Amino acid sequence: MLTESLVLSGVLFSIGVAGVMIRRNAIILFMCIELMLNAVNLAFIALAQQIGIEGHVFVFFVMTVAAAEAAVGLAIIISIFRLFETVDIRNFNLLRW
Amino acid sequence: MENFEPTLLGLIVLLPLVGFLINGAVALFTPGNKGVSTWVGPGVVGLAFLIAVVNFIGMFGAELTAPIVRSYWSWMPVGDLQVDAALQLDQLSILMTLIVTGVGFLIHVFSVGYMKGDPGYARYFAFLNLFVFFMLTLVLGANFPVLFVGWEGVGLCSYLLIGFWFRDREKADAGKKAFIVNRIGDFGLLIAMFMIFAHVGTLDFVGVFAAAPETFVYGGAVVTAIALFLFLGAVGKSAQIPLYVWLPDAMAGPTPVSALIHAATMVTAGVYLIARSSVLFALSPTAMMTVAIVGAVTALFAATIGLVQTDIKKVLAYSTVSQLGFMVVGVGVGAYAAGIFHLMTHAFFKALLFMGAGAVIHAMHHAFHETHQDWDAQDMRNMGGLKRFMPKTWIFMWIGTLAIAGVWPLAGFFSKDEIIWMAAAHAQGPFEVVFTLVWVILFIAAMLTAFYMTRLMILTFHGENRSGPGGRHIHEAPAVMWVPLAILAVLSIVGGWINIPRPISATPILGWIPPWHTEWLHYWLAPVTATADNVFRTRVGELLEVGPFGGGEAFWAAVAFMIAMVIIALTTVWLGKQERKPAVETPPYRGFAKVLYDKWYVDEIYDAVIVRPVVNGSRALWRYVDDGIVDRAANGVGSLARGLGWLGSRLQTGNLNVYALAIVAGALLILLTVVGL
Amino acid sequence: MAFLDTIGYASWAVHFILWTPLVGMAVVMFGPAERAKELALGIALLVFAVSVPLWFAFNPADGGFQFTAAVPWITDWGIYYRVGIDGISVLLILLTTLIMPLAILGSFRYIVERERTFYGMMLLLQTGIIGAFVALDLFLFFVFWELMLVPMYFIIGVWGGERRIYAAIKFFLFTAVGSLLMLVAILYLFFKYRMLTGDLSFAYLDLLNVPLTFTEQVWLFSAFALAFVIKVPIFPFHTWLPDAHVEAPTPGSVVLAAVLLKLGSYGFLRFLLPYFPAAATDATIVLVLMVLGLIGITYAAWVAAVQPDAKKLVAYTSVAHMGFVVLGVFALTLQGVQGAIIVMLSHGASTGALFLLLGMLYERRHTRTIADFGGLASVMPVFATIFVFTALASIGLPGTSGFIGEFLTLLGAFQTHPWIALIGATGVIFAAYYMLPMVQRMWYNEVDKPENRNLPDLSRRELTVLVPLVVVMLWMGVYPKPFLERTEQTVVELLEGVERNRAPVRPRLGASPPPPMEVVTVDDRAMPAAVETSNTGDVVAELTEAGREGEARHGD
Amino acid sequence: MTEFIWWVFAALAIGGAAGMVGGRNPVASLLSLVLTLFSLGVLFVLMQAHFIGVIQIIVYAGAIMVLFLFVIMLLNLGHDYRTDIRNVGWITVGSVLAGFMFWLIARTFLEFEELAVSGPGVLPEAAAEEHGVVGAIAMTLFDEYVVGFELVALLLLAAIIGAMLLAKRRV
Repeated sequence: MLTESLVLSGVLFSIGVAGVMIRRNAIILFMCIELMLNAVNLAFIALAQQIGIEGHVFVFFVMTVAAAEAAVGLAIIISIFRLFETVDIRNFNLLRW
Repeated sequence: MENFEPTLLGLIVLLPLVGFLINGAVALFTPGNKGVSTWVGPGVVGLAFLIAVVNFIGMFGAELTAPIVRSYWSWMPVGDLQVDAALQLDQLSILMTLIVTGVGFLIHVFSVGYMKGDPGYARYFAFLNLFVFFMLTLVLGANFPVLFVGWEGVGLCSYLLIGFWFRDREKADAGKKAFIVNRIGDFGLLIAMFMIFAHVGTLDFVGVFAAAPETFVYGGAVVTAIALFLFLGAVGKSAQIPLYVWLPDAMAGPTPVSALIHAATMVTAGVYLIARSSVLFALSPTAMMTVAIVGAVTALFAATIGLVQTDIKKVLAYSTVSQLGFMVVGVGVGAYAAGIFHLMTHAFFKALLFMGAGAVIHAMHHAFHETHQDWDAQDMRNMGGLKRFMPKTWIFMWIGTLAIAGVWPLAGFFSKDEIIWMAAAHAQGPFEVVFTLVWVILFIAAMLTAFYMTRLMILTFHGENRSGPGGRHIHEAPAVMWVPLAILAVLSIVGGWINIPRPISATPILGWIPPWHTEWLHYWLAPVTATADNVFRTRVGELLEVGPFGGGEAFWAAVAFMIAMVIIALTTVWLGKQERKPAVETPPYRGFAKVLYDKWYVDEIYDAVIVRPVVNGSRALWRYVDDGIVDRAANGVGSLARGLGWLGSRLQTGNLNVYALAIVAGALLILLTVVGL
Repeated sequence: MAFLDTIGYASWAVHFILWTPLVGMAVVMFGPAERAKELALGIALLVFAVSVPLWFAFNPADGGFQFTAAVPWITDWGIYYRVGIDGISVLLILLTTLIMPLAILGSFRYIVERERTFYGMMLLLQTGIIGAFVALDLFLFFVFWELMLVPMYFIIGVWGGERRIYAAIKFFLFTAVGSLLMLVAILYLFFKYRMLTGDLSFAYLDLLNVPLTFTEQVWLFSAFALAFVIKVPIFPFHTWLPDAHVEAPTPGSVVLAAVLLKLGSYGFLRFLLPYFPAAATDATIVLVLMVLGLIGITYAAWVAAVQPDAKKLVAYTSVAHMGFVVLGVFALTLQGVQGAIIVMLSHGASTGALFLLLGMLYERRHTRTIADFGGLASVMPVFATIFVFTALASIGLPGTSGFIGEFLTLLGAFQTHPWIALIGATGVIFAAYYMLPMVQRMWYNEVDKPENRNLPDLSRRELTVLVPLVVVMLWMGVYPKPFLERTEQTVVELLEGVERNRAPVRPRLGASPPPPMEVVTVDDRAMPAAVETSNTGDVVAELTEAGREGEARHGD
Repeated sequence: MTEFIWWVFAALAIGGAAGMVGGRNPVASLLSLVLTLFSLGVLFVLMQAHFIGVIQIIVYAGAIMVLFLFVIMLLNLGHDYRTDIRNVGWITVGSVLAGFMFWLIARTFLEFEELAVSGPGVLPEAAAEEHGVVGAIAMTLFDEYVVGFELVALLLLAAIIGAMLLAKRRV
């Protein structure tokens, strides 16, 4: 099932990539990122079968980082929402030129 | 050579420096303390004079054939260049030292009276002492750089003293002008030094002059260039055309300063330089011709301006320029001894005339001050009939006038006529016509001298007094001022007797001068000028005995004397009859006289042709080149970077989707380069 | 001398002089605020006191480096803390240590806010400058070279005038641009050396032996030269200087003019000539540089003459003076180079003093515009005396230091480039043309502004600042032999080296057993340093061994 | 049987992902993502990663997604039905790039599979036999990666504090 798993991981990753590009809702962008992380996790797990248990450890780390990221990211979204009353990314572009 | 040891040679130079330090300290910290300056100022110069006299007497008996060089410390030792702080004692330098310290001492004494009551009394003596120090460095220096120290130093003192009353903008301007114009000459001297070092490998007088005849080709381009650059230095310092313009303005300084610096000593430094470097000039006939022409033209040109000036000091100033022209011709035609001779006599009678004028101005100034008259104390139109109030000054100044006009047996007769004659005697070789012309020009200039000096005397001392109410307050100068005048008057009479030309001493009436050696100065200076004389003799030939239009030296001297007497007499009669009014009531000059009065508009021409273009050019360079191009280019680079940054910043749209797209595209690019299509 | 031996002066002096200001910076920054100036002055004076014996301990007969030391720093890249002093740097170090306390003392009244930081920056600047003068490792040199920018940037940018930010950024960018290219050139030399020998070294004397083709030399020369000509500065890279000077506070201007600019010309002598002799003697390159120097002399003088701001005027005169340095250096004659060094020192003293004087005037009148003054000589005679003297020294009056420098540079230049020296000598005329009108308009004429009527004359503190500089100017003018003596041997060897290596590719490296590349001139007095130096080779070998072993372990 | 289950959940995962990207309502998107994550958890279990699979479901599909849900609810975004999907142009470009990326990834993975690499480490099955399902990871985690583990703990702590600070209403 290795090949299939890897290809599946690629599919999920690409969907995530596409999502980041075509959605404007900050929370959904976030979800797309989570999806990409999971796609990578899948690849780790699949390869771990052949290469070793370290793959699992890495997934563990990825998950923790993802959790931390989600917490901080969502907090940021909340404060942004407080400021702009929306989570549409078109509205917060203070950092442009 | 006898065993002659110079006595306290360094002290001659050092004493005025000490005087400067003491007076300077007084001026800065206790400006009111005049007692110290009164004694220290003239005292140090007097002491230096005494030491110089001792040395002179020693040398007199010793018959030196080579200069005595005393090296004090190694000044600029850099590889081949070994310049010592060294002094050189020889016949020329001791003579100059005597003039500088002797005349200088008298002028210092005179200044005690003249500057009494000036708040800058101590400062004045500090500068004056400093000047003497630098002047002695100039004449005693044993190499070109040490000479240059003195050279620029006297320029500095001249600057400081011309601008002594610096609150007056005109006076400060005059000082500045003197310094800058002098620096043009200094530039020439610098280049000459560089060339000498490049070709001879040393800058010591002894070394250079010994090596010069072998090193340089006679009449070659190199030695001509060196001589001409040296001459540029001399032109600047000795106020020759085209750099004479600073000297008349320099009269803004206190009158004793004019006497000391701008008549007796500093301005003659150029003549000294040429005499000192006689070998180099002798090797280049072209340079000598140039020197002679410039000197002659200056002599005539300045004399014409002197004819109509109304400011007593201006007349004397142009007279000085004219007389300097005579000296320059003297050294230019190869008659070094004659040039130095005239330098010496001129120092006597011009210092006398200036200080006499100073006494007059002093008196006029006080008189006008008493009556609160807002009249020019230096304008001769406001004087007249002063012989009644100032009889001593009147007599002394007449002596000076007769001396400068070349009346036998006064000093000027011998020295000036020797120069005139020498121009004729050198009228041979490749530039015969030129020297003949020079001789004629000098003759005319000498006649003009007799006229304008007589005019000065008539306007100042004779006729009715035109000082208005101030006339009643004019008094004779105090003793401290007239005694130096008296001494100088004696010197102006007998000073010429040391060097009576042989043909004249052989002439019946003119030859009657009791105790003095014939052509003594020639013999005295012979060791210094020997090399140059040799060059001339071998390359061109012996001096002529007969002038271009026939007649020998004695003949032409007699002619000149007659003419001078006639001119003086005629002028006295003619001007004595004229009606005159004070300056305020006199109409301005018209026609050619106005051109002369306005000095041929040379200052205006210089202003338009040189000064203004330089200033405007500077301003344009600053505004348009420095700010406009260079700085704008630098800032333009900055703006360019900013512009590029602006362009790049357009990529920062602030839209996360675009960023995501960019990230993906970038990641794809990297992937592509890693794995390929 | 004996006393200096007893205390082992030679072994620690350089390090002490170099690092004490840095330590002092920490002391000042964290010390009491109200004592900051006294502390800083004390430290600067201490450094000066320690540096003075260098004058005596330095051996003029030795043209090489003295007081050397080498301590490993980043050995993986062959970077050492290598320092040493030769005839070119010894006087400049002394100038720096002399100017610093004076500049600090001169800023007591000028600097009123953030004093601790200011004096800390001044001391940091001192370390940077001295570091650049003593560094014998190109990496170390570069570090110090850049280190100087930081405090200077802040000194101008924080305590400067109205347009201080503009001036500070301009100063920083100009200098940084030049030095970046220099860094590239340094790395090129480094890698070329590694390629040829397999060794890693930034040592000055090692990289000196890198053989270079003519083309390489020209490129590297240009890269180094750009850094130096901007610093010097030479037309047309000079426009940062007037702005920086006008905006900088007095002490900043003083240090900038007196010492910082000298680093450019020091770079000429230290790097351009010995490293790239073929390029440095190439007729075209020399001509271009000399003409630029010439433009600096004449053009800057003209532009200076019409400046309404006295400080800007003096800033432009700096450009003119440094033009003489360029002329002297690239004349490649002993007189020229010696003269250039004297001009550097003289300019340090005279222009430093002028900036101090203008700063003192600014403290009194809060203006620098020449037209705002007038007739001050009658109000402040002592001030006027010193000002006029300094101005005259600056324009090269004989008997002052300026003359010796200008005379020797022009004399030296005349030997090789008579026409250029001829035009350069017109600088003496233009010098009078820019300086005297300023002197006149400020000090002479009538006192026509009521504000100027009651200005106090120099205080005792101000006199203390100025008198040493006046003494130096006079000393160098009247008896410059001790100065010339100390630099002569080094300059002679430098010029001999240039002459010897004019042929583009130097065959020294590889072809024959290399000459002792580590510091050759081990002075007996520099005992501890000497031990270290002589062992440097072994140390390097050991370190490389150790490194390899380490790598091997990693491989397992 | 295992293979069949794998395919079913693989399909569910893709479907969930697509639903998330395409869904208009954030809540619907979120629930689709939960579906994907749950499916992945199952897949993990199928691939001998029992421990990770369980964590995936508990932590990811459970805790993290609930956090997302909370936020969506908190911000009251559920009712906003205006689409936030970009126009056709963006969809085309995005899809093409994503597809291209997929192609590159898949190709790389396929090549990788051909290499049939095997590492030096302990395989999950063997480890699980020796130490049990949890112990297999624990042995590695607390032995070789203990520093990283501790750092991650710190990271989490920092994230918690950071999140609190950020989300806190400014007083």
